[in-house]
Amino acid sequence: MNLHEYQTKQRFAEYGIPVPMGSTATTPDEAAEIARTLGTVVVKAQVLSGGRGKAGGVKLASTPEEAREVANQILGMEIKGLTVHRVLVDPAAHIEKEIYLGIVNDRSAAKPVLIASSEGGVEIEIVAKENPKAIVREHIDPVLGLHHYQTMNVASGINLPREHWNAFSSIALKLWECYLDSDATLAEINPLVITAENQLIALDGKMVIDDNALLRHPEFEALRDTTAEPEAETRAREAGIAYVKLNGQIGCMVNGAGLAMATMDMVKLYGEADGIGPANFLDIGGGAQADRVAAALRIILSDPNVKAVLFNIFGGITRGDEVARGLLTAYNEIKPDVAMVIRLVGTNAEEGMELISNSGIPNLTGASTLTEAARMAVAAAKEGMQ
Amino acid sequence: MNLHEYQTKQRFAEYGIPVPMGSTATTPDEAAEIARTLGTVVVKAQVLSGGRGKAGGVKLASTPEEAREVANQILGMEIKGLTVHRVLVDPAAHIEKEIYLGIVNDRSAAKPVLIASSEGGVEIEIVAKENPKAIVREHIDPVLGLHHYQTMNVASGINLPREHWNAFSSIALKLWECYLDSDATLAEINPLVITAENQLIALDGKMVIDDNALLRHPEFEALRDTTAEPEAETRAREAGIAYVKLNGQIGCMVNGAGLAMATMDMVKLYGEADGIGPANFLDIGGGAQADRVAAALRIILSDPNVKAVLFNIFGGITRGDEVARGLLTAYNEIKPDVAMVIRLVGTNAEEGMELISNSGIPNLTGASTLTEAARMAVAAAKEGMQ
Amino acid sequence: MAIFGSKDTKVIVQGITGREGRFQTRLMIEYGTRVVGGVRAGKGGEWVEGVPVFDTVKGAVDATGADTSIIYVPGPGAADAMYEAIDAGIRLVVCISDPVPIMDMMKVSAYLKQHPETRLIGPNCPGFLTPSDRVKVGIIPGYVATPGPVGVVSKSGTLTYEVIYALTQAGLGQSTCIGIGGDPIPGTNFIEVLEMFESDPETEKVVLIGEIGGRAEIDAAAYIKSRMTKPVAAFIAGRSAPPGTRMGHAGAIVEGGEGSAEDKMNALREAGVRVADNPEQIPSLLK
Amino acid sequence: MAIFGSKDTKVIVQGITGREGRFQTRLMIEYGTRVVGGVRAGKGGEWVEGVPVFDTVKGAVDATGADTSIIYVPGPGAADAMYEAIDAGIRLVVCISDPVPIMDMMKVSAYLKQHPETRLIGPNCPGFLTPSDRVKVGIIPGYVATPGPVGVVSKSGTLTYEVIYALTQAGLGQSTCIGIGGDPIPGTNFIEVLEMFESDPETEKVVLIGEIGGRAEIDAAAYIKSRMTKPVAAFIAGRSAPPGTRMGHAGAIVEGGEGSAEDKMNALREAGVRVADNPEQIPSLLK
Repeated sequence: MNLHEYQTKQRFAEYGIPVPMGSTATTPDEAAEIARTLGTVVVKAQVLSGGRGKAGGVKLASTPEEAREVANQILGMEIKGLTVHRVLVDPAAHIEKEIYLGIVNDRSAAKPVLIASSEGGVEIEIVAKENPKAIVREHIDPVLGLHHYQTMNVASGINLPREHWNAFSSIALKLWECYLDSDATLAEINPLVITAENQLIALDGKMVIDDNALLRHPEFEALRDTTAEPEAETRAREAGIAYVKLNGQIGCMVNGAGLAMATMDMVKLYGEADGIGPANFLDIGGGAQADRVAAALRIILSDPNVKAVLFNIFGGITRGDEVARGLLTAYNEIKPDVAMVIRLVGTNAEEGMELISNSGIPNLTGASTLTEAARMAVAAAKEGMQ
Repeated sequence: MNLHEYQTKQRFAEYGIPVPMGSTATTPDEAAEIARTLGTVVVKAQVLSGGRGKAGGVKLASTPEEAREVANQILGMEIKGLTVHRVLVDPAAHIEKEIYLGIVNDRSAAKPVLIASSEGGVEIEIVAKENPKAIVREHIDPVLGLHHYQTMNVASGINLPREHWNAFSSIALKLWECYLDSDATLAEINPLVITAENQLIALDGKMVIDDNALLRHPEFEALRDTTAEPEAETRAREAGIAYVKLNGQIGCMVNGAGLAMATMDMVKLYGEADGIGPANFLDIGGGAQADRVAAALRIILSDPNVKAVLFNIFGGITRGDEVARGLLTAYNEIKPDVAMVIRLVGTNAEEGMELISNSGIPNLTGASTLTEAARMAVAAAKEGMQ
Repeated sequence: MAIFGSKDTKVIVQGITGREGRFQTRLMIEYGTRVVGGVRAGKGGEWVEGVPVFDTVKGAVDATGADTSIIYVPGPGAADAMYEAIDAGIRLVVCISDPVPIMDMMKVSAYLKQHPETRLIGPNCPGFLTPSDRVKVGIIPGYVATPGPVGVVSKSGTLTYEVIYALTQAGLGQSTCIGIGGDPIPGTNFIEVLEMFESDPETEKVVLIGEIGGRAEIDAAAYIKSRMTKPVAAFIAGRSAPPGTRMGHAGAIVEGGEGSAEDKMNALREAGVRVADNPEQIPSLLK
Repeated sequence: MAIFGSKDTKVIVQGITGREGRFQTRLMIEYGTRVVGGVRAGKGGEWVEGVPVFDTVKGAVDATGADTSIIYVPGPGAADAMYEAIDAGIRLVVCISDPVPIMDMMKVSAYLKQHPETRLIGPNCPGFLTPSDRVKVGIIPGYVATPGPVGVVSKSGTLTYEVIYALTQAGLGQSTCIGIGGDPIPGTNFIEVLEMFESDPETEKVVLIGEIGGRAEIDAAAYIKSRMTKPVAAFIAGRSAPPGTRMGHAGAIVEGGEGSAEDKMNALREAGVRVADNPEQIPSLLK
């Protein structure tokens, strides 16, 4: 789960990391009101996407009136398909130098790693490619935590002026605490700036929370911004279904994440030549029952791009007859007119296929292999697009 | 540092371990007042020593008047040389069963170990000798801490009735938290009782805090009961000197703990036949300067049993001339009439011995080896005792 | 013994009293696995699916001599279950549980390094199955597999069944099939399994099924190139997944330009692996 | 190289800018030790006693190739200094600091087990000294020692000097003298040093100086009995100490009937060790 910049910085502030003392607005008037006490401000679009600056989502304003005007431009703007509903109005900083400081999990080492770079304000992946020597890394023992000397290794490694070491170390240690307590998989300050007043301050921040750990962090549910994601994803999550909207025409309903990806891949493999691809990733999970299948179908069909639906169910815990029943329930309710291709294998697959064929639904066809099913779905979508 | 029973149980209560809801009294009237609301009470001497029960320091009282009477008997009592200044008045429990639960550091494993026994109310060392099978141990990973399943291993290991497992586990986990946070080297509940009402309650408790960790636990200084130790030990601690009062006649001033013990051993070795032994353990520490030496001498001489003083200084960081100067300062102030034997070796030892011999103090003699010094001190003490 | 277990492997089920634990216990026993006990604190003395329940893993091991454990306890309690199995001296721990917080897994991983006598498979994995011995510790449906010379290792669950099923349909039986799970910090990784297949006399050919995210497949390619003699075929899921988006599995995300399916497929091809565009092609690549 | 270090041992001093660190650095250099750097975060670039100061151990190791470190930082910061040395790949860490909380040492001890390439001596110890190589890493006064065939291992500080001095006076030089410290959780224990003395060609006879508390001397006796061929003489301090009372050192306490001087002396005698009543007898027991 991604946190917005303003949410991240609020959390940083709770851990004592210095951040600009701004606040958020959802209307131009609110933005002007906030700017009144702050002097020159920077108005920043709050969307869960990079490249906000380039897209015109970050602007300076030297008066409250200007802040209103700029907020008016930014609010409602679309950035990488996401509508801006909220801006952060921060006092503008006098930047002397920008550095990067972040913590991320290193899968290979099975440890978190503290990463710093003398080149802040740029994406760390770009620095990693173009100037890898500017990056310093320190692995963190997951049980013992970050040691003070490690922050010193990093401060000296990025040639930070000595006078800032204590402040830098304190920020790094607090960032680790915040990371650990939040079950984060990423916490970064970019840029961490040295101001003209010789202070270190976290000008921008980003946090990603481990979805696997959300069960023990109910506090993050309240921070979830459902306006920042397609409505269908919100509904899917509430129904316990893993769903990601994509841009293709074939809706996919699959059990298992790996098989769901493979099914998308097949759709692309056989449809790419005709400009046809998967409309979504969808994993109905293990042991999915009729009502969950129906919910999943409704979610898939809520996407107007969908011209055909492909069901690929490999029964194990999931039973074929349950899936078929869910499908029929959903069909009778929605009566979709798109073509549907279904492939059931495994536990109770035969019973399931029998239910389907007995249903007499005209636009529902069976397939016996994934290849066949993908090809049939592509052909059907192609037809539907004409 | 040892905590009193009432201090231990207060700390246990802060961690949510159930303890009797009594409080302490320093006068019989206070004890009666406390007993008024508690029904039958048990009045317990608060001294830092085992065997309080046998010594008559723990008594039942069924009325406030009885409590006053019993407290009157106990307050002022001497138990193993320690005067009782305070009693704990606890409601009496209806005991169905007594068990033992403790945590202690296992040096060999370099880990804390959770210890439980179905035989509570007895010293665990005695159980360990007489019925070792009644004891169950679980080592605790010092970094990961105590796991829930370990408490289950212990609960089943001591054949605790299943209905008490949850309560037992919760108490064990809280005891570990308390142990860890306190930098304890021992935390024990003995007995942990199952009451007639089927509750688990920590009837008696003992904690020892790691002296090496006291620097980061200023909260324990306030709990230190200086009435429970010889006044000289209090003064020594304030002066940064390690001092333990013993029962012999020869005061010892030594630098280094090992050498201090060896010096005591020599005094005993050569004096035992005449009933002569060391009056104290005293380590003046490394690099001891004149004022610390003077303070140490005053502390040694405050013990009326001391008939001779033995100085054994092996110079390294500690300089012989500094020790000699401290000694002369203290001498001139106190003018003690006991015999003093001094042995200085190492850094600036010659200068030190010269200062001593030039001082013309009649009852101060030099020695060149530890053996010689111990023999001379024993002879002097023997003379002083006649 | 096959690479992870045999007819004689004695298995206990941690979390046997839960819905999933109970159901899978039955399926494992039906398949032929020697399930000797279950564990659930506070339920010691009960019986589930004809198997005795113990309060602790230690108690179960003492009573049954079990050397293998399978974990079905819910995600937030899974780490504790793993520590318990390690402490009790279990040789092989298979963790089915999902979701397990990544920080928990990093800590468990550090603990495992201190206890090399225990191997962990998972978490969030389907476990393993060896058809010739009729032993499965996990949730791979028994009917998809049949004895034979192909070793299958995968990050996935149902996609693995799909591939095993395709092999079986094509007359290619399996020596051992194992799912290592799609989480970022797996107990057992591709290379470790490939090493075992390389030295396993029952395995002649190997199938590797990977997916986007991380660099485990790249590392596996390097291992295959330098050390493996047996032929390997592979499929990587997620070519059509957009970067920066997690696809179900906690580990399935292309981040910072790393972990794309293309990179992995290229690395495997360079290592001499036959890489399939379609998982149903796998059997033909092994012939 | 003698058992812990030689003329070529490159030493850095953690906490070199403190009073004690600075003073002992001078004494080590005067004795002949090759001190190549010091460490104090924030003071990198300064010089102390002719030695360059670095901000971190890693920085010092990178610049000087140091393989040995001595720690003088105050007790509460000592654990962090030990982790830093271990992480920087230091081969031998000598920790003089006192007092170091016992819980800290248990955690460091667990970390050392994961990093067997690093040996720790101490904490709360005087370090070691090898007279033939004119190398000392620690605070044992150089003048008490002289080259020769006797290995000395001790829990104590000044009592060790006393015994070394007595040996030197008696014409018995030393191969290596080491104080392992009197704390309950020492980095290096008696047995480890005895093993090294047993296989060290420069050592012919061994002196062991123990004290009350713990069972390290009992374990050492078992080792001596079963494995040592070289003669051992010993002294145990604290025969006159009452049970249950701590004598200065954190470890020096007879607890629960364990750790008494008598028990230790008996165990050593049974192992064939000549046990002295008086530390000044030691030289005569070696003749």
